[in-house]
Amino acid sequence: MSAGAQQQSVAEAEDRSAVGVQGKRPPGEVEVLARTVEALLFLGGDPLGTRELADAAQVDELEVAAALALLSEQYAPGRRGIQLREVAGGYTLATDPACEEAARRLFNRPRTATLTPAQAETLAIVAYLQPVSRPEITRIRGVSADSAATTLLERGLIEEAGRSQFGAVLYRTGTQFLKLFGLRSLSELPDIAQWDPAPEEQAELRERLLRAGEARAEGGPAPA
Amino acid sequence: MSAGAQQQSVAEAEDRSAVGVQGKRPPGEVEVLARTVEALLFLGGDPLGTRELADAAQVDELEVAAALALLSEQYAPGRRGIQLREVAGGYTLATDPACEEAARRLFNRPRTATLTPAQAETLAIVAYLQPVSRPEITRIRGVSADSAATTLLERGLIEEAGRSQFGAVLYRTGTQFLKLFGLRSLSELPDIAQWDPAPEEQAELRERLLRAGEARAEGGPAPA
Amino acid sequence: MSTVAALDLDLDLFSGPFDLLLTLVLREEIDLLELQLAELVLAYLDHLEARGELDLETATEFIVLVAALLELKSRLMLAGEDEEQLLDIEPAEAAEELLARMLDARRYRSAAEHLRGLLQAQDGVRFRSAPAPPHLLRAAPVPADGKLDPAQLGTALGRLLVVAPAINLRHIAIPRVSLAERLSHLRALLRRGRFSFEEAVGDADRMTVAITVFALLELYKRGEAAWEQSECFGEIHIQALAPPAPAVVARGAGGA
Repeated sequence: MSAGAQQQSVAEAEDRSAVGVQGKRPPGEVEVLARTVEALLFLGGDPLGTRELADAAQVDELEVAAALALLSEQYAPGRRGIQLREVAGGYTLATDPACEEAARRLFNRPRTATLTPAQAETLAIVAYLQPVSRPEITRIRGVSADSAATTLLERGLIEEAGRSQFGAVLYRTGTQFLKLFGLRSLSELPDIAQWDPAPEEQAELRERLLRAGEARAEGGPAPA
Repeated sequence: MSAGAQQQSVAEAEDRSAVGVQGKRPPGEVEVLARTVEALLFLGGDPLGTRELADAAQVDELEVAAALALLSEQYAPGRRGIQLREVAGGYTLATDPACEEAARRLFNRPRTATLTPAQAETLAIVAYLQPVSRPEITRIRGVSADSAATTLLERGLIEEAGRSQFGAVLYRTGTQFLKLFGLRSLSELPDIAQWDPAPEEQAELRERLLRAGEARAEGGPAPA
Repeated sequence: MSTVAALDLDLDLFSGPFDLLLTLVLREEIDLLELQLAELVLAYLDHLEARGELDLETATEFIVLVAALLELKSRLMLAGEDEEQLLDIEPAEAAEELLARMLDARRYRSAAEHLRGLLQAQDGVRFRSAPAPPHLLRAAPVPADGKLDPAQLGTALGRLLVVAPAINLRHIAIPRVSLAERLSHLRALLRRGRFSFEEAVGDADRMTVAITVFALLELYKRGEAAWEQSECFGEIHIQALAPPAPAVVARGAGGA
């Protein structure tokens, strides 16, 4: 086989997977279906069987098989960063193991240990009032703290401490809390007085926080 | 140009994006890096910036840019079921809208709930004025924005950004907003002044607000 | 011409078109403090009823204008040194403010339409939401000790202690009592233990008594309090369903 003929056959093989770009002929049905199957496999985390794919694309399983054959060529090992895999129960897209080192570095990159405003407020309430329930945190903040609390739980900064008599989950600071703030014990939490807008107030902290929160929820005057 | 020659040029064009399959020459560095970047984009849920990609792949940002250029060719619209999109200051993979019908059948749910007028207005105010508080949003809209803001928060379109001096929670838009609205950055939002009424219309409005009173001052009946 | 401008009003204080009212208020020929905005809203609702259709554009404009009046009114009721200054707004100035308000509302309504269009254009674009394989998610590295500053917690709590300035209600004839105020009153009593309804209201006026009953129902609904009444018109005893969690006072230097 001459070099020219070889290149021509390569061109033919390539042409099947690159239809529609050059605009020389409309993409065939298999190519269009392959794109749909590709999109479905991309979205679905779990493997999809030919039956499911056929139902979603409203074609028969034979057509899906042809589309999958085309895709498995496009996703042949070593060609892309993603591979088409046939696993128990169907097909799925997964990353090429050769790229996994980089993926590990991506997921385990050192994250800056900062708190969002909502997280800082939620954590401060838990630290100073523990144990404290989620509804109480919401009442003090005037807005829900659900997603902030979830993140703090995941990061080990707060943990559950049983339930209140009304069934609400109680929180206290978690194992990572003292470590991250460089404290030896909770008694080393700074005295709130220096940030207190009304240090002369005699009422206890919890009472005052709840009162301020309820005033906010009522809606103070709009800022001019 | 003969049919053969034309096909050959196609083969050459294709060859750039399909290196490594024929095994005729080892894949170049850009091609290898493009695979890694593709895998990272496939795994990472949020859009990834060139800096993050470069750190994970342990190359410099210029190399990542070259790999992304190659990928954007491979993922040119209409070519595959997946597209490479530049949103929220980074890159991400998403499905081609042409595959939406099938995706809807498979997952049995619409892609995203649309926005109600109240939610869209609240989102617009946050997008343009961020950081902005709930009372301020209410002031502009004339009606409460509480439930709209809560829904937008739950959907991750807006997020908390500290508190105003009056203690009201401030909001800003998040990555999810840019991602879902297909924006690269907030600067892609058109200038708010573009929706100002024409000067004549403004003059008419101003006139309206004082006219009736003037009429009364003259002692005549107010024009209807 | 907008129908809001021509809306004919017949209020206690004023009869004539809405725009005239607006102007008279701006020119301080009608005291905003004496104008019942609720009456104004009811008149508008009657007007809508009579027309049998809702013109969204006009309705929005009406709401924005009434809200602006409401805010002007509440600013008049605000106590403070700048009260004089607020009352001194020139009619032309106030008209400019109302105009600015209407323009703002229009801008953001148009921007909202634009955003809805953007979202519509993204219809069918789906992102992958499958989690990354666990073997790639090695346990996240534990950040080094002492990375976060405890002062961050103090400032956060300090901000939460800020109480928004209260609105002075002395201009309003009817004494007002809010549900939230009654709720915190009852909660404070609950923390001390069992108490009677009589103790909770003292010799307050009927409005306060009614709102207190409402607050009690709310606490019952939330599972915070229960009550009992042994006979008709008898004493009502209220108690917490659970003792409130022990309070922790602010830690003083050296740890309290």
